Amino acid sequence: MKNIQEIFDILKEKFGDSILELLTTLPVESFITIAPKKINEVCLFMRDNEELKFNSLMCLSGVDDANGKQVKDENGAVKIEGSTLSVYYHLESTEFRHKVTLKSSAPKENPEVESVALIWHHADWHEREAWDLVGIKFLNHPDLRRILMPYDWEAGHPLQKDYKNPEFYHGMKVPY
Amino acid sequence: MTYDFFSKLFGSDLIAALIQSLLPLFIFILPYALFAVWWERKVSAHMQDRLGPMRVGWHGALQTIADILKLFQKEDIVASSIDKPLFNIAPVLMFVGTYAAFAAIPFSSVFIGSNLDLGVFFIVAVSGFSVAAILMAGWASDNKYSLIGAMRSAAQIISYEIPTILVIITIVMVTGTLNLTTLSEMQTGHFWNWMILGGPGSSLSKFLLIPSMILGFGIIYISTLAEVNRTPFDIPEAESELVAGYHTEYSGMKFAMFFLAEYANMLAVSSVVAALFFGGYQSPCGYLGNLIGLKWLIPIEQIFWFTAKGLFFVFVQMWLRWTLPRLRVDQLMNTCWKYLIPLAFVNLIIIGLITLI
Amino acid sequence: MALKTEHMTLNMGPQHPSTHGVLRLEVELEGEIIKSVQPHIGYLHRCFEKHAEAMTYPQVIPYVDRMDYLAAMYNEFGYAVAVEKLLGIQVPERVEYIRVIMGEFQRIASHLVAVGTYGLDIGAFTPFLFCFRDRERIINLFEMTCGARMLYNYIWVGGLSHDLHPDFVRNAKEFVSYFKPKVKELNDLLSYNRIFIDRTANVGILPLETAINYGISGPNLRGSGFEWDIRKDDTYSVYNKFDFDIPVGKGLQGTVGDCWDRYYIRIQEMGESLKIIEQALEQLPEGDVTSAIPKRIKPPVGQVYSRVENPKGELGYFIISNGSPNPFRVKVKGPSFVHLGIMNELCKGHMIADVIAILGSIDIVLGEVDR
Amino acid sequence: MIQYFKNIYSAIATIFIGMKITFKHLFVPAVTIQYPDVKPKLPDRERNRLYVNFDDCIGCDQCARACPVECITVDTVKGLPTEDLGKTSQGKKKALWVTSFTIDFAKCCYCQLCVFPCPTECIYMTDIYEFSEYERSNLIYNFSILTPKEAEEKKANYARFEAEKAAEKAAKAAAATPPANASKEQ
Repeated sequence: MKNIQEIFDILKEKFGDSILELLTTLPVESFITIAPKKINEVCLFMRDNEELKFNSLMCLSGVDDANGKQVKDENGAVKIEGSTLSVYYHLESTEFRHKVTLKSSAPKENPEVESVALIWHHADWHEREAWDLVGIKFLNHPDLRRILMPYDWEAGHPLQKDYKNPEFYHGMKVPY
Repeated sequence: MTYDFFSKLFGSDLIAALIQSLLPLFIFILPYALFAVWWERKVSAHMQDRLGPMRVGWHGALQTIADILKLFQKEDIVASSIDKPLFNIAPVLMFVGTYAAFAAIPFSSVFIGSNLDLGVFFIVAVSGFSVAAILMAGWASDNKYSLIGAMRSAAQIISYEIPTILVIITIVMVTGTLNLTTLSEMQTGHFWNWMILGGPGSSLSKFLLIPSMILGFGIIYISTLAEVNRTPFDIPEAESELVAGYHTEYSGMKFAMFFLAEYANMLAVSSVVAALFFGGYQSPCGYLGNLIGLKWLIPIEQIFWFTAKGLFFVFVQMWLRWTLPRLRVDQLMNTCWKYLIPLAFVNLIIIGLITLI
Repeated sequence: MALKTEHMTLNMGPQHPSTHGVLRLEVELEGEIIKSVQPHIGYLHRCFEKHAEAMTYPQVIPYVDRMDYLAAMYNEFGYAVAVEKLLGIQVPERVEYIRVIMGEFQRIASHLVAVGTYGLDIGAFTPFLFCFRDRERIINLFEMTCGARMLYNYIWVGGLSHDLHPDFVRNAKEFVSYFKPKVKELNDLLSYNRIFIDRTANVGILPLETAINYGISGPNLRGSGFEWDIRKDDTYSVYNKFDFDIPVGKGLQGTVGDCWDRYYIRIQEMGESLKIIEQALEQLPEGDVTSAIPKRIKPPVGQVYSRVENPKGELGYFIISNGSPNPFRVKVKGPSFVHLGIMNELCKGHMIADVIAILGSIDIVLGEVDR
Repeated sequence: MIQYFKNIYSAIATIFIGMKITFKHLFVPAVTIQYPDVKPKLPDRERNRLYVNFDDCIGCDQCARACPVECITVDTVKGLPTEDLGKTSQGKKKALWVTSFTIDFAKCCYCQLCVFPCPTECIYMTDIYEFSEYERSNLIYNFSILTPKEAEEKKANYARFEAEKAAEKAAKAAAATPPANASKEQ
């Protein structure tokens, strides 16, 4: 059983700059922020390390942070620019019974995060969902397709905060 | 006998033959199918703490007629990519196979469609029609589920014919006849003369035969169950896997034909089993007609007993259906080739030895 | 001369009798043997997560009901636990007890559907209706308590919408004594039936390592022989006050982690749930169930991942709050969604009929898969 | 070889156990009822079609705000001070004309969230569950007792009243302050 500070120290020692920060000021849950291009290495280490053994990924969630500034384009539609898309990883070790939350953010213009689908197969569908709904591109994912929305949905990723419903989909009216 | 009556009445063999051949359909198979469908629904409902159909007629007794009327009105949906001739012939052929089997089944000592000397053999042969029909239906439907169902069904029916025939052979060895009327007549008197209890007489071999006959009955009952595609052997139409198997694409009256054939088939095999092992149309405890001296009552009683036995086995089929899960296709083959056929062979040898005594 | 063969692609669904909803399985077949299974989901997608962002915290609860509609009570339970964690409030003891009672009744109801429909998938119709007959009684209990039969909106953040009906405790006890013999009957009719065992034992074997790697949880994980139950291992509400066992798969009829094990875990869990209900009914404290409901739910900035042991597995809610009355992001980790992902792994090399057996044994609800 | 006969035995034995159970159930009375002829007894907390006791409605819009699917729409217009709008059964004085109060039961999810916030307890769920319709538009129930014409009239009344008040205010303001400022206010 290790707390998040100890886990952070282990990771910091191993990976140095890729481990960005530990945020403990929020109520309830603290998390470690990790560089998006290094997340797969960190996760593989966390799974296989004898002291950590995070063999189970509880949940993987994509979030649109919407932390940029709102810009109105020429049609009057609100766009959020300069914000980030984040992925939250909730890990657990069924052996040591400790849990940890990781976060990895990428700019919205180019949201590329390394995939962990080959480390925990569980992440496969969750990453597809994050791609589908939030629009995070997972590099080296074995099969990154839409999952909940239709395969040919062209109107973007619905869980982004500035998403607009299209008027029509294959000639069918979308808003009922 | 009825044939003679009609040929005298109309003076034409052709008309007599036609009437003779249509009689079982109208006085027996159709009413029976109507009854059986309702009965199955009632049996299943009560086994499951339900009521079943209750609205049309007494306890929903006319429900099947209402259903048939509905099926008549239904649009005959025909997909564009099917093989039309085969698609249309299949339900008819299916029904023909079943219906032809009734020709050789003795409903009573005087009423039998055709008293063939090769009765049992004939029934086994014509019931093979249904394989062709199912294959046709499955292939012509141009539906993957139908095709898989048809392939399964063909394999199943052909495999299960072997134990059926092996058991029939044991009966033939004991009795020396393939004629179902003769077979039934042999088992006259009381129920201890039935084949399941070793057949007529009171020799030592009769008692030795009893266990083998019970085993033989078990085997033939199971394999006929498989031949008519009833649970636990209903994998050709396994609704949870193959939607409806070979009749997925059929609707309206064509579907009704398959449906009718299924129920008629159930009775046909039950009747054969009853005729082989349970004295056919013979009463288990003597005839009322003999007792009060009314000879014409006996055939009517015989029809009653025959129907009762047939329906009892149909009931058991329903009972099994609403109790058991379904086998998988490889397990089905295992059951046949690893269990039923070896046992049937052993049974055949034992009975052969006993008859030598 | 080598024969040229071609694999057949069979689409099971979206309309198919045993896909438990609108699921499409693209099955690649070689004869009857399966080469691969590709699930296609999303036919029932109702944008739950998008909806939740536009609603206040209490308004999300009716939507939460509609995810796993066979275990709606437990979805609310999980949601309430998560938001309470975020708010940092304690709920009265009576509320916790009633939640546990309702949750365990819901577990029995959900397992009854799972077991019954599993029988139906295998081809046994009668156990299905027996299960629904018994489930009906549980639903009547719920209806008596909150007026709805399926989508309850009963467990609220900080409390409950109604107190128990005065007759509830008596009826619940009646149900417990009624239900115990029914489990035995179900076992005799289905679980130990030779055909059923043949169909399910040694089929769809899920090794423990694979199960954990795929994030499998709940009865499916326990079926693989791992004693893991969030009610005990990461306890919430008042579950630590009850004495109950965690059934694990032992491979009684075949290999550990086969379909029969997963099925039988559910049967055993119903018995354990009855134990919990009996204890909770005995210890039920008095109190006011609505006193702790906050007037305005406005959690502080923060996030929480909270999970409960839903009848189907680990139901996790990841809620981010930005301090407004609407959640900033609600992500649901539904057990069904996760479990469906393992279909391909389990089905390879089996036959068509086994796809149905495996799909039934992992017990999914499409409402939760597609959200 | 022993396994072979064990298999046969277990198959036959379990089949007979199952058949025994189903046979017993042939004689168990049915648990189902003949629905339209026999109706189930519903518990007193039954949650079905909503009903609005319109006499008590004060038009506070709380139910519409609580609704998660936005199936309730309440339109109100303020009453004139001279008008008597009546009282609720609890003695609260009404201040608003509810010009329309519609519930779209095609959207309603029967969650009861609208019932709790109501200050006068005038919206509640009944046990009527048979109200299917052939037309979707028939499922939109209007509970307001004002006819459209009356509603228009009330709206017009209030608009006129507002206008008069504004004019009065403007006149007052014009009278009290120097003209230069008055023009600015307008």
